Amino acid sequence: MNNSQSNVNHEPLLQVKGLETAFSIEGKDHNAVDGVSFNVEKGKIVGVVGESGCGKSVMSLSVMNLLPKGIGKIRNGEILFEGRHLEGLDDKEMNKIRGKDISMIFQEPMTSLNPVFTIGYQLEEVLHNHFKLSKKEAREKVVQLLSAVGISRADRIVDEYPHQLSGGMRQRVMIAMAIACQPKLLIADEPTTALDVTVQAQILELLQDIQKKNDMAIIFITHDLGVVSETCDEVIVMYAGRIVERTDVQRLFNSPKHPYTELLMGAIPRLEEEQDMLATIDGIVPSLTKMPEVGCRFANRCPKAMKECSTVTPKLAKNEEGHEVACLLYETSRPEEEVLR
Amino acid sequence: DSDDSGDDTEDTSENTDSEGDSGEDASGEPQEGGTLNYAIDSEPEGILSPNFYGSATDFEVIQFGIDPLFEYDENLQIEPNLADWSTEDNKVFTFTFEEGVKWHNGDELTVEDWVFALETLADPDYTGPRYANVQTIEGAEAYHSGDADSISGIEVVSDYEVKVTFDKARVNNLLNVWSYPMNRSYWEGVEVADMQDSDKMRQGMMGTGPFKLTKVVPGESYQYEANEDYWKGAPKLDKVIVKVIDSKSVIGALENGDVDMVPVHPTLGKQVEEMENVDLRTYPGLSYYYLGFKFGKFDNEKKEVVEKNDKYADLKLRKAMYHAINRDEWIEAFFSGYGSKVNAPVPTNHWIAADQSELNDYAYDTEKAKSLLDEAGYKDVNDDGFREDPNGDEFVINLAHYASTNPTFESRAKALTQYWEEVGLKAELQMIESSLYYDKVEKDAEGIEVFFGGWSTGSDPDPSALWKSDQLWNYTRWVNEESDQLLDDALDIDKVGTDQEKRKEKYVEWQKLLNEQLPMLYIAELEEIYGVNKRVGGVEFDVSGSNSPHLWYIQN
Amino acid sequence: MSITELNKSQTEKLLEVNDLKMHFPVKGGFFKRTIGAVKAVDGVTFDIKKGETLGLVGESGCGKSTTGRSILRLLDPTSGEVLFNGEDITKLTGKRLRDIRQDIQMVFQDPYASLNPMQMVGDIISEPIKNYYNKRKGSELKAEVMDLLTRVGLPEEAYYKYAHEFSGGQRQRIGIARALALKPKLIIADEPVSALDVSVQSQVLNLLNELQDEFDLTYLFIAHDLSVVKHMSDRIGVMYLGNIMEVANKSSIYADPLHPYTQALISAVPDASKVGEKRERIVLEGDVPSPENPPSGCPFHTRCPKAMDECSKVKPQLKEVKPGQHVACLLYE
Amino acid sequence: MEVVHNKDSQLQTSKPPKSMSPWAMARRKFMKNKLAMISLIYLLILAVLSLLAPYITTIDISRVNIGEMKLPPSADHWFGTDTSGRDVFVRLLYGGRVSLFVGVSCTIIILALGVLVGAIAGFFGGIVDSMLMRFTDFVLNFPFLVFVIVLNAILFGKVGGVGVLIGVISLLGWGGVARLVRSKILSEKENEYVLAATSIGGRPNKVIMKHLLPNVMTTVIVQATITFAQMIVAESALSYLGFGVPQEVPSWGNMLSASQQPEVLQSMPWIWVPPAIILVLTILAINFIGEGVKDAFNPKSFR
Amino acid sequence: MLKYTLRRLLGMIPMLLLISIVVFFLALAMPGDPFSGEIDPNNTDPEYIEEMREKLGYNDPIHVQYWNWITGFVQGDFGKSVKYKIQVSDLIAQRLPNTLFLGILSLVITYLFAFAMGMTAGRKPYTKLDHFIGGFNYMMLAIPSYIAGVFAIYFFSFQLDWFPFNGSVNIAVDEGTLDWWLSKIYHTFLPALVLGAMGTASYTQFLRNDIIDNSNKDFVRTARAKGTPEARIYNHHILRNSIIPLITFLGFDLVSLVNGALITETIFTYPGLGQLFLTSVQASDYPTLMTLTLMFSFIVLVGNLIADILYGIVDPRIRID
Ligand SMILES: Nc1ncnc2c1ncn2[C@@H]1O[C@H](COP(=O)(O)OP(=O)(O)OP(=O)(O)O)[C@@H](O)[C@H]1O
Ligand SMILES: Nc1ncnc2c1ncn2[C@@H]1O[C@H](COP(=O)(O)OP(=O)(O)OP(=O)(O)O)[C@@H](O)[C@H]1O
Ligand SMILES: [Mg+2]
Ligand SMILES: [Mg+2]
Repeated sequence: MNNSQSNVNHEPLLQVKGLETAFSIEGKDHNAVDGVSFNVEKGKIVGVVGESGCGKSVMSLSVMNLLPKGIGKIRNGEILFEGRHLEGLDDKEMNKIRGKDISMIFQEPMTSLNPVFTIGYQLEEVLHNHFKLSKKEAREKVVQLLSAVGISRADRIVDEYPHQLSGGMRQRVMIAMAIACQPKLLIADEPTTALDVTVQAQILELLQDIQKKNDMAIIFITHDLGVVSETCDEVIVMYAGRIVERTDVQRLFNSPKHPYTELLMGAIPRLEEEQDMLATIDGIVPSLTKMPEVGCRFANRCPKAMKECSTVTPKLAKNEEGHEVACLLYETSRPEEEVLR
Repeated sequence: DSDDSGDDTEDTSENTDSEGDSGEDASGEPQEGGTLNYAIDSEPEGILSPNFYGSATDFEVIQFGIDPLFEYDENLQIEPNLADWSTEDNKVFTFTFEEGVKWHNGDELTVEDWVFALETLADPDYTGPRYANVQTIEGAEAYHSGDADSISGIEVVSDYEVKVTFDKARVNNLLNVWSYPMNRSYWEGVEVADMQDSDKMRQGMMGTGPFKLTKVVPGESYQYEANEDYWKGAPKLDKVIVKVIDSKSVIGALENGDVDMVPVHPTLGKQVEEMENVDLRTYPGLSYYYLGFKFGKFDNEKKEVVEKNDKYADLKLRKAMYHAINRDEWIEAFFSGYGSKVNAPVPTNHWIAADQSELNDYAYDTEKAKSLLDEAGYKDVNDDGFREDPNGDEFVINLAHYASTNPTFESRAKALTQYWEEVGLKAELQMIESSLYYDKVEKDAEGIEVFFGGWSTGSDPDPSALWKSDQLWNYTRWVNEESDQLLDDALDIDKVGTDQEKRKEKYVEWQKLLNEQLPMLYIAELEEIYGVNKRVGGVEFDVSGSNSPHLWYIQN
Repeated sequence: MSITELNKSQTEKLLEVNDLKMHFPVKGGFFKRTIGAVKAVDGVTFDIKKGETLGLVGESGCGKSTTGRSILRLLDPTSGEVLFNGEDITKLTGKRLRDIRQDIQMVFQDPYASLNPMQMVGDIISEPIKNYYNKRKGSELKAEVMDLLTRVGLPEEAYYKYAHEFSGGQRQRIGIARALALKPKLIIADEPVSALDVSVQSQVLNLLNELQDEFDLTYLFIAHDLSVVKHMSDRIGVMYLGNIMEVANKSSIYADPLHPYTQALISAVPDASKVGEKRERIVLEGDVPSPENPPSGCPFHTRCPKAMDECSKVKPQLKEVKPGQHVACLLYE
Repeated sequence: MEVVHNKDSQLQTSKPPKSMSPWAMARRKFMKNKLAMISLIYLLILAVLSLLAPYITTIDISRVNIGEMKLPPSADHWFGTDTSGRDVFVRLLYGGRVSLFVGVSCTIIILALGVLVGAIAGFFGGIVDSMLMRFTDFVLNFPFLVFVIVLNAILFGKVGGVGVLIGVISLLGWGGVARLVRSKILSEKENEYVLAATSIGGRPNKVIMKHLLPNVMTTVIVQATITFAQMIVAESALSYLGFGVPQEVPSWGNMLSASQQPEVLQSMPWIWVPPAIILVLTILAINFIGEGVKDAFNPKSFR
Repeated sequence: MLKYTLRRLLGMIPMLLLISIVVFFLALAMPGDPFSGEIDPNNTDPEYIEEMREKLGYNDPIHVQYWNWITGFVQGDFGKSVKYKIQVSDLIAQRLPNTLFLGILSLVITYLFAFAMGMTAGRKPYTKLDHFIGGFNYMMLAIPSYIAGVFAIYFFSFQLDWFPFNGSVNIAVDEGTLDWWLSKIYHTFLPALVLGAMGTASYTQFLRNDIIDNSNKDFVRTARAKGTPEARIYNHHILRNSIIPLITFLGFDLVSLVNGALITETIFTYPGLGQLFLTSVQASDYPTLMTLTLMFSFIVLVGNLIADILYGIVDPRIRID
C-alpha cells in the first residue's frame, strides 16, 4: 500500500488548503465546509468520517467542482491537484480533469446511473469524453472494464439498462466508470452504505484490489468506522464543516484524541467485545444556519467541554507523533494569540 | 329552422323556384372577366342538384349553374324561360322548349331531359323531397307506386315540344309543376336510388346555367367557371367562387374584400351600410313572423280538430294583445328596421296581398288594449298588478319561442311578454330548443298556448296547407268554414278560371277575414339584404330574387 | 432481574412461530390474474422466551419485516402458526385479534414515514390507549402520555408538537412511546435504528435496553447490522431468502457460526475493533436471488462456498446441531 | 431534507413552545404567497359581489330594454348594455353567480364521487378495486365534451336547466379524481404510519378517516382547484357553443356567446370583452391559488 | 410487445360494445328526430315525412334497431346521414383529412413550441426569461380555447389580415400541388395555433419542471463527474429523461384534440369532424352523431392504448410483453 514511497517527488497528489464552501440559504451564505486543509498522497486511501450533515459530501464535491450551481460556491481556499489550481477552473477545463484524473462514485448506485441509457453507452461516454476512440474500440474497452470489476456476463451487460441490474452490480458499473480512464484520485462518497454487508464486502475488496493495481489514491467517505478501520491508511474526522482530527488509521483507533472521535467510537456496538452501555452524543449536528460563530462547534454536545470552548476556536495542529487534532484539551490547538493572553 | 345563421324563418327550401329575370339590362359598363366571391353564411348539405336538394343553402350554391323552364317577374308572375307554354283548360299544357340550349357538357337540351326529370321525381326509388311537384300529373301516382312504366300524362311531341296532362284542372298546375330538367345522358347508368349519393351530384353538377361547376371542396367552397355557350349570352365574369363562411365573419369578410357578395342578417345591415366599399342591397322578402294561438288539438288520423281550447277564444283579448305590441319599435330594435308590419298572413309584396288600406292596422295603443281588456272582463281583482280572467282566476299568457345559439331570440320574445305585462297581462316565456320546437307545435304539446313562428310564401300563393282546418300544419287549430271555403274557391277553376285577378280577389277576402278574426297576431315581414362589394356591377334584385348572374360583372 | 427469575422466565415461551409462510401473489396480464408469488417468508420457525431478546438478521429483502408484520397480523400469513402465549394468532379474527395487539406492539424502521404528519405527538401516543380504553378521563390520559414522554426522554412540551418538528432520533422515541402506551408484553422492533446516525443510534439502543428492564419486555429485534443485533440480543436468528438458516445464542453464533452463510456474514462485517489486522474475509459471490424465483433445495446453495450437489435438491430443515444452536444445513445432517 | 427539524430539547426552552400543525404551516406559507393571496382576495370579492348581486342592484336582470340597447359604457351603465338593453355590469355579476355556482357545484360533486370511489378502491383493493376501476375506465373513455353535449341535448328541457348541466358534467367528470385519489391512497397506504395505526388497534374506518384521508386531503385540495377551473371553463365553453345553461340565464359563457354575432364581435367589445377578461382572470386566480396550495402543502418546501 | 398490444386491442372490444350500447341508447333518448319540424308545403308534405321515418326504421323495435345498426357498423356501414343525405362513411372520409391535418399541425406546433420554450426555461430556471415564459404560459392556460379563438380571429384575421378566418384550403389552387399544401397550412395555422396553445403551455411548464427535477438527479452528477460537457448533459442526459413522459402524452393528446376540435373547428368554420359533430347534434342527424360519438370514444380508447404502448417503447424501465 505504500507504493508512493518510491516517488521521489514528495509533492502530494491533492492539496486542500483552507477550503471554505458556502451555500446561500435565503440570500445568505453559510459555510458548509469551513477552513478545511488536508493532503492526499499518491496511492493512499484517506478515510473521511463524521455524522450526517457534517460536510463530507460538500467537501468532496468542492474538489470536483460539482457544487450545485447558483447555490453553492467555494468562497476561500485552494485546491491543488498535482500542483495545479482546481478552484476557479471553468467547466470546460474541469471537464478535462473530471472522469480522467479525478473521478468519483456515489452512495446511491440505484439513481446514479441514467435509467434511459444502456450500461455500455454510459461507460463509453466517459471514454469518448477523454479519448478519441472508435465505437468498436470503446465497446471492447467497456467489456474489458466490466470484467475487471468482476461482472461475469460483461458482453451481455453492456446492452442492458441499469434497472436490470442489482445494487451491487450497479455499484460495480459505477466503479468501472470511475476507473475507466485510470484516474490518479478516486473520491468514493459512501459507496457501500446502501449495500448489504455481503455485497459491501465484495465492493470493498474490489476497491482495494483496483487501488493496488492502478496505484490510485482514494478519498473514502463513510460514517461506518468499521469500514474505515479495515480499508484506510489515514483518517479525517469531520464535525460541522471542520476537521477535528486527522491521523493514520492505527493511531486513531488505538488512541483517539478528540472527544468527538472518542464518543463516535464508543457509540458503535462491536462484534468482538461485550458492551453494557454504548456511548451517546446528545443533540445533533447544528444545521448550517445555526452554526456557532466562534468556539468549538462541538462544545455544546461535548461532555468534556470547558467554559472557554464556546469562545475560543481551536485550530487543527500536529503533535509530535504527527497526530492532528483540534481541541482545546490539547495545547497545540490553542490559537497563538489566545495562548499569549 | 335548424340553421343557426340568424335567418330564422322556416324557409328550409323553395320559393326559389323563382329566379332573376333575364330581360333586365344591366347598368354601368360591363367588363369582361374577373372572379366573384360569393359567400353563404351557413353550411350547405352539398346536394348539387335542383331535383334533390333540400336546404335553401344548397340552392344558393347551385343557382349559378342551373336554369329553370319558367321564371318569375318582379310581380311574381310566371313567365317563360327555357320553355313557353300554352293551355286551354289548365289541365292539358303544351310546352315548347327553346332551341339550341346547351348543357354544360355540350349536349343539347331537349324535352327528353325534362321528362327524365319528371320521371325521376316520380320514381318509386326517388330519395328527394319533390314528388309533390309531379304528383299532379296524370299517371304519376301509378308510376310512383310502380304500377306503370311511364307517366301516362306526358306525351313527347318532338324534341322541343311536349304535352302534359294533369289529373285535373287547377289554377296552380303550372306553378306547381317541376321546372328543372335533368341531363339524361349525364345520369346514364345511375340508378335513381343511387343518384343522391353519387359523385355526379356531390362533386359535380350538370346544368344549363350561366356557370359551370369546376371544383368542389365539400362543405367549404365551390368554384364555377363561365359557360361561354350560355344561351342568353356568355357571362361577363370568368369565375364565381361560392364560399361557406361563418355568420360572424360576414362583416370582416365584406370589409376586407374577401367576399364580394353575401346575404346579410338584418342586425348587421347598419354596419354594412356604413362600409365604404360595400353596397347594402335590399329587396322585399316573402317571409313573415306571427304569434299563433292554439285553439284546439288535432287528430292526425281523423284529420280534424278534436279538442277545443278556450283560453284565447275571446277576440277582444286577442285584439287587446295585438294593440299592446309596439311592432314598429320591436322591428327597429331586433331587425334594425329592415322589416315592416304585416296585418295578414301574406307578405305585402306578394301579388295576392290585399291593399293595406283594406285591412285593420292594429296600431300600438295601450289605452285601447286596456279598455278592450276591461270590456272583456280581464280585470285586476286581487290587486297584484296583473289582470285576472273574467272568472277572477289567475291569467298568464304562456308564450313559446324557439331557442338556438342566437341570443336575440330570447330577448325579442321576452320583449313581447313585456308589452303584454304593460297592459296588465301576466306573461311567461318558454324557450324551446329549435330542433324540437315545431315538433311540439305540430303535436299540440302541453304548454304551447301562444307560439312564435315564421313562414315563407312561395310563388304559388296557395296557403291551404297552413290554414285549412283538416291540415296537420294548421298549427292554430283554427276552424272556420268561411276561410276553408275561400281557400277552396281560390283554387277552383270553375270559380276563378284562369284569371289571376279573380283568384286574387278570393285571397283578399280571405285576408280580410283573417285580419278581423286574428287566429294569429301577424307581426312583421322582413327585407332580404345583401352586402355587395362596390366593384360588382349588374346585380339587380326584386321580390323574386336576383337577376341572372351572367349579367353580373366586376368594375375596374 | 435475579438469576433464578431469569432462568424461570427464560424457559417460558412467549412466542412460537412454526413454519410461517407468507407468499405475496404477483398479478399480471390484462385480467390481473395471479401469475406467480413472492415467497417473502417461506417456512420460518423460531420461538422467543419471556423477557429475552431475539435478534433477526439478514440481508435486505430476506423477509425480516414480513415475518414481523405477520406476527402482528398486519399481514395475513399464507400458512403456518404463530402462538402467542399458546394461542394461535393466525386464526384470530375480530375483537380477539384486536385485543392481541395490546400485547404485541411494533416499532417501525422509518422514523419519518411511521408517524402521521397530521397528528400531534400527544395524539399519536394517546391514540392506542383511546382505541382500547375509550372511557378514560382526559386528564388521566394526558398524565399517562406525559409520563411516557418523559420515560422515552422527550420533554413534556413535545405533547403539543408535530412530528416534523423533531429529529430522527426523537421521532424514533415517539414511536417507541406509542408502542409502550398499551403496556405490551412483546415488542417487535423492525430495524429501529437503521435510519439513524451512529451517535443517535446508540441513544435509541440504550433506551430500548433500559425499557426492557423497566417494563419487563420481550423483544423481537430486527436489523441487518450484525453488530447491533449482537449488542441487543440474547439469541440471534439468521435469515436468508425467507428462511431461517441458523438460530443460537449470540455468543455461540459469533464464536462458532455453523452455517456457511452465518460464517460469511460475520466475516463480512467490518469491525473497528480489529484495526490494522487483515482478517480473512469470506467474500460471497453474486447477489441474493429474487424471492419470486428462489433456488431449489437450499436457498443459499447458489452462493455457498461449501455447496454440495445435493444442496440444490434437498431443502435442509432447521436442526439442533449443538445445544441451543439450530442450523438448517446439509453439512450437519 | 435532513437536519431541517433541528430544534432539540435544549433549544426549545428558549423559544416559545409554539408548534404548528401541517395545516397551520401550509396556511402560513400560503398567506406568504402574494400572488395566491391576491388571487384569493380577488376571487372572494368576485364571489361576494356575485352573491350579493340581487341586493346590490334592483335592476330586473331579465328585462329587455328596447330603448337602451347596445349602449357603450357610460356613467349609467358602467360596462354599457347588450343587444337586449341589459346592463352588462349587472349581468356580469349575475353571470358570476351562475358560473361560480356551476363551477363550485360540479367541483363538489366530482370530488365527492371521485374521493368516494377512489378511496374505497384504493383502500380495499382486490375485487372491489378491479370492479370500481373498470367502471372508472369506462366512464373515462367517454370523450368529455362530446358526451356532455349529447347528454345535455337529451335532458335539456325535460329537467331544469342549470341543474342538468351540473349533473351531466359531474357524472362524466369524476373519473380522473377517482384515479388520482386511488393512486394516492395506494401510495399513502404504504407508509408505515398506516401500518402503525392498524397495529395499535385502529379499526379500518378509523384508519381511513383519521389517517389516510387527512393525508390524501392535500392532494384533493390541490385537485379541487384544478377541477374548479376546469369546470368553469367547461360551463362557459358549453354555454358558448349553445349546449350549456339555458340562454336566458346569464352566465359568462352565455354572455360571451354574444360574440358569435358579428356586430357584437366587431363593434361592441364592451359586451363580450368584460366577461372574457373576468373569466380569464378568474381562471388565472384559481390557477395561482392552486399553485399556492400545492406549494404550501409541498413537504419539500417546509422551511 | 406485440402480444401486449394485441391483448389490449382485444380488451377494447367489450369496452367498445358497452360504449356502443350507451351511445345507441343516448341517441334513442334524444328528443325529436331529424324530421321534427321539417315542414314546407311547397315541396314536402306530412306523408312524405312519415314515409321517410318508416323507411329509415325509426318505427322498428329497439333491439332490432340496435342490431341493425351495430351489425351494419362493424361492416363499415354507418348508415346514411340524414342531413347530408350521403353515406356517413363518405361524409367522414371527406372531413377526416381536415381534422387529421389540423390535429397534426397543432401537435407539431405544440411540441415545437413546448420544446423550445421548455428547454430554455428549464435550463436557466428562475431567470428573467424563465419568468417570462412562465407568465406567458399561465396566461395561455387561463385563456379558454374558444376565447383564444375569438381573439385570434379578431386580431389576426380582421385587424391584421394575416390569416384567413375560415375554411381549410383555397379552392383556386390545384389539389396536391405545393401551393395547395401551403394554402392548407396557411388556412389551418391559426386554428391549429389556438388548438395547440393550451397544450403548449402545459407541456412547456411540464418540460421545464421535469428538466429542473432531472437536473437535480444523481445521474446528472454522475455525468458531470465523468467530464461530460454541460450542453450534452442537458440535450442528452436530461432531455432524454424528460421526453419520456412528454411522448407518452401523445396518446392523451388525441383525447384533448377531440374535445378541442369541437370548439376550434366551430369557431373557425373549419370543415372537420368536430364541426360535423355539432351540426349533427343540432340537426339530430343520428347516423352521423352515433358514428362520430363512437368514433371519438374509440379515439380515446386508442389514445390511452397508445400512451401505454409508447411508454413501454420509450422507457426502457417498462417492459411490457
Ligand atoms: N444543496 C444544498 N443546499 C443547502 N445546503 C446544503 C446543500 N447540500 C448540503 N447542504 C448542507 O451542507 C451541510 C453538509 O452536507 P453534506 O452533504 O456535506 O453532509 P455529509 O457529511 O455528506 O452527510 P451525509 O453523511 O448525510 O452524506 C449540511 O448541513 C447540509 O444541510
Ligand atoms: N406487499 C408486498 N407485496 C409483494 N411483495 C412484497 C410485499 N412486501 C414485501 N414484499 C417482498 O417480500 C420480500 C421480503 O420483504 P421484507 O420487507 O420482509 O424484507 P426485509 O428483510 O425486511 O428487507 P429490508 O431489510 O430491506 O427491510 C421482498 O422481496 C419484498 O419485495
Ligand atoms: Mg454525504
Ligand atoms: Mg424490512
